[in-house]
Amino acid sequence: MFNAQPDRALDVSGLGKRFGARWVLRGVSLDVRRGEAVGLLGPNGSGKSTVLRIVATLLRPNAGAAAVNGFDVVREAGGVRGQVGYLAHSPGLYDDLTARENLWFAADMLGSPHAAAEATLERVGLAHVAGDRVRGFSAGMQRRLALARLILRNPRVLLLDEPYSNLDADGVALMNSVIAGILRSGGAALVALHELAPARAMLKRTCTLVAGRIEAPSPERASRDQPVPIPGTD
Amino acid sequence: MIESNQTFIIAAYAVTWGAMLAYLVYLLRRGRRARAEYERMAPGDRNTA
Amino acid sequence: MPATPPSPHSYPPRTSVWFAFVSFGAVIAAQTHAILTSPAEGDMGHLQKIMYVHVPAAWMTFLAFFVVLVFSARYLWKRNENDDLLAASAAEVGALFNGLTLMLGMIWGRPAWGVWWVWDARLTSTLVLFLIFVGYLALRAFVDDAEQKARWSAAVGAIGAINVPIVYMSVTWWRTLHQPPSSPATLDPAYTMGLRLNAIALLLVMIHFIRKRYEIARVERAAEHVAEAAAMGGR
Amino acid sequence: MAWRDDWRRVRAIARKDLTTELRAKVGFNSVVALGVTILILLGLALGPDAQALRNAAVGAVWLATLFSGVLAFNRSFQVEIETGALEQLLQYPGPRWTIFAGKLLGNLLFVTLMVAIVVAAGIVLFGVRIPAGWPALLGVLALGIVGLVLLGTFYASMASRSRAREVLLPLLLFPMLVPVLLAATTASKALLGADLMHEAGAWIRLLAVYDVVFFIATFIAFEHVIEA
Repeated sequence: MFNAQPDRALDVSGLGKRFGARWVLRGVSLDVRRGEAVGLLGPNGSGKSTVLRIVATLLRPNAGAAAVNGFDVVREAGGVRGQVGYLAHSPGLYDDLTARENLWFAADMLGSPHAAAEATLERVGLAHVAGDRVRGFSAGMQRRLALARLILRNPRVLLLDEPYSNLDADGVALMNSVIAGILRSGGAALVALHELAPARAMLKRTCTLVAGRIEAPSPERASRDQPVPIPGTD
Repeated sequence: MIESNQTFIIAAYAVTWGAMLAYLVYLLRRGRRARAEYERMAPGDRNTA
Repeated sequence: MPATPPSPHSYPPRTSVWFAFVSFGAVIAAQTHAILTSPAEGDMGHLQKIMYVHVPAAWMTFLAFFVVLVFSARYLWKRNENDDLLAASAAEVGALFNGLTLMLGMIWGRPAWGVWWVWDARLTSTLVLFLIFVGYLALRAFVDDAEQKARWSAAVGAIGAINVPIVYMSVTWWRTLHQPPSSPATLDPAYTMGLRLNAIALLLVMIHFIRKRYEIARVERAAEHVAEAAAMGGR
Repeated sequence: MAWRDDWRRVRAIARKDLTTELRAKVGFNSVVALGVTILILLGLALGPDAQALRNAAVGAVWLATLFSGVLAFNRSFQVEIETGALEQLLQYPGPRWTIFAGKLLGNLLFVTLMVAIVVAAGIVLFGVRIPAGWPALLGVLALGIVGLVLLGTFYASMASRSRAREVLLPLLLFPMLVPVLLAATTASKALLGADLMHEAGAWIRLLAVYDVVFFIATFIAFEHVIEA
């Protein structure tokens, strides 16, 4: 249907979605190239989360189409699910299970060894609370555990919904290092954001979603001009 | 025995016709309301005679 | 880039009124013919005459459910919204005929067996079928998103229909000792003609009802889409 | 190779559900408590004559199982929906029937344990005399539970995500379970008696056919139901 150029990690064209009588997306088009992180700005209810959930094959669009590395989100949903890592607004963890059990469950579902789960627990700095139930975790700690689960998938395309919310300074650095790692290895990221600050370093460019449509994307040249070293990459 | 059967037979046919006519009226009313709603929404663009 | 997705839902053609007259006329003709020609059957007096409305109504119920099954399966396969609307229309009309069948069964049972309700195999199966219809219509009432409503009711409609023969078999076994269900085979030929004519006439009525209800559903859906497109347009 | 991955995912989901249940315990206890309460109410309503109770025992046990089962099925999806974990579950690679199979396995163990307790309570409260051929009774119970859990889990996957879940699940589930209720109760009564009519065998066959038919039908239909 649309020509999936090799460098296009994510290609969205004319996406429409309605809930009952309300159209939330009215023809959204955007693309993200490999090695690039694009910010998706916009007020609450502008449809940012809806775009991410359609690309993550969680929602079926009413109009238009989207593809991740050439896999159509509707017809080749299985293929897309192997490519993307979707960090939702709500952590989606099991409160009665411990951090380790949550990750081991994710590892089993992904078919990766439990050792990999232990390593990611280490990386997100939750090794010391691995045996505690998630019910007692702060929002920031739950966000880190959700990030650990995301890393386990080693996704090619990141779909991040307000990734920096509830994160302290270290958390923001950790999130940025994870994103940078994926970008360096040829992945891509679409990041839905309220305010730009924590992600400024990451984003190649941004586009703004207002009432279900993309406003004129921020001038390419402006955000490219300030080449910002990617902080804290080991 | 015959008289009481008579009433039940009449009752059966009355119920049958009652149900059929009631549903017909319901359809006509709902149809008119739906058409009026559509008319309000998109005046005159109905593509049929 | 299309500002507003085009409304794919054309405005349905209007079902002609003469079909209503034809179908209702056919029922009048079939009923009068059956009543005049049906011989009184022994002590049951003319009770058999209730058969001419009760049995066709039961047949129409099962036929309506079959339509729900076919178009539910088709929707799951093709995802064409009109199949969902037709299945829903058939379900509503089917529920109507089902309720009618039950009431007529009771009106026949009172003089014939002396009680309003008898756990007779066919009557009980029809009652269970009515509950399955109610479940289907309740699901449609409780789900808002049109696409999800269509998908879920298609699944429930198809699985409900698969259960109809099993329900019928289990209830019949459960009531093995009772009078075998009155299908044309067990009646003397004089009735079968009257029965068949009435069944055809009632079929015409059901077709009219389903077509009319389907047309209304499409008008309502078209209005919904126009409203959305207008709201979306935002010009 | 893929089959082993799918089976691992099914086990992982079932283990996760059961661990959550064992940790929380509130779910299982409340469902069993409801089952036994219904049984006691039926005993009070139908009693106290011993013979009447004995005749009603099978029906009472199955009704208690059905009503408390509905509570268990809705709960099995509740946790996932409230925490947003269902969206994560839908993100994992592999076919989506593994989610249904995992829930099925979890619910099967949950309901079997619950039914064991309800049946024990029923035997005591309703003064049921265990016949020699009790293994056949277990067979009927098992087939009935499979049918109940299959359709219960399937309909809960929709009802638990809609507005009036407490009303919708029973409305959808109970009419569909009529064959299970008739087969299970009639076969059990026959086996408790002397099965003079030898009808228990026919009913057991009907239950088996029912389970197979709806095993296939629910797995096929689930793909269409689970997607958002």
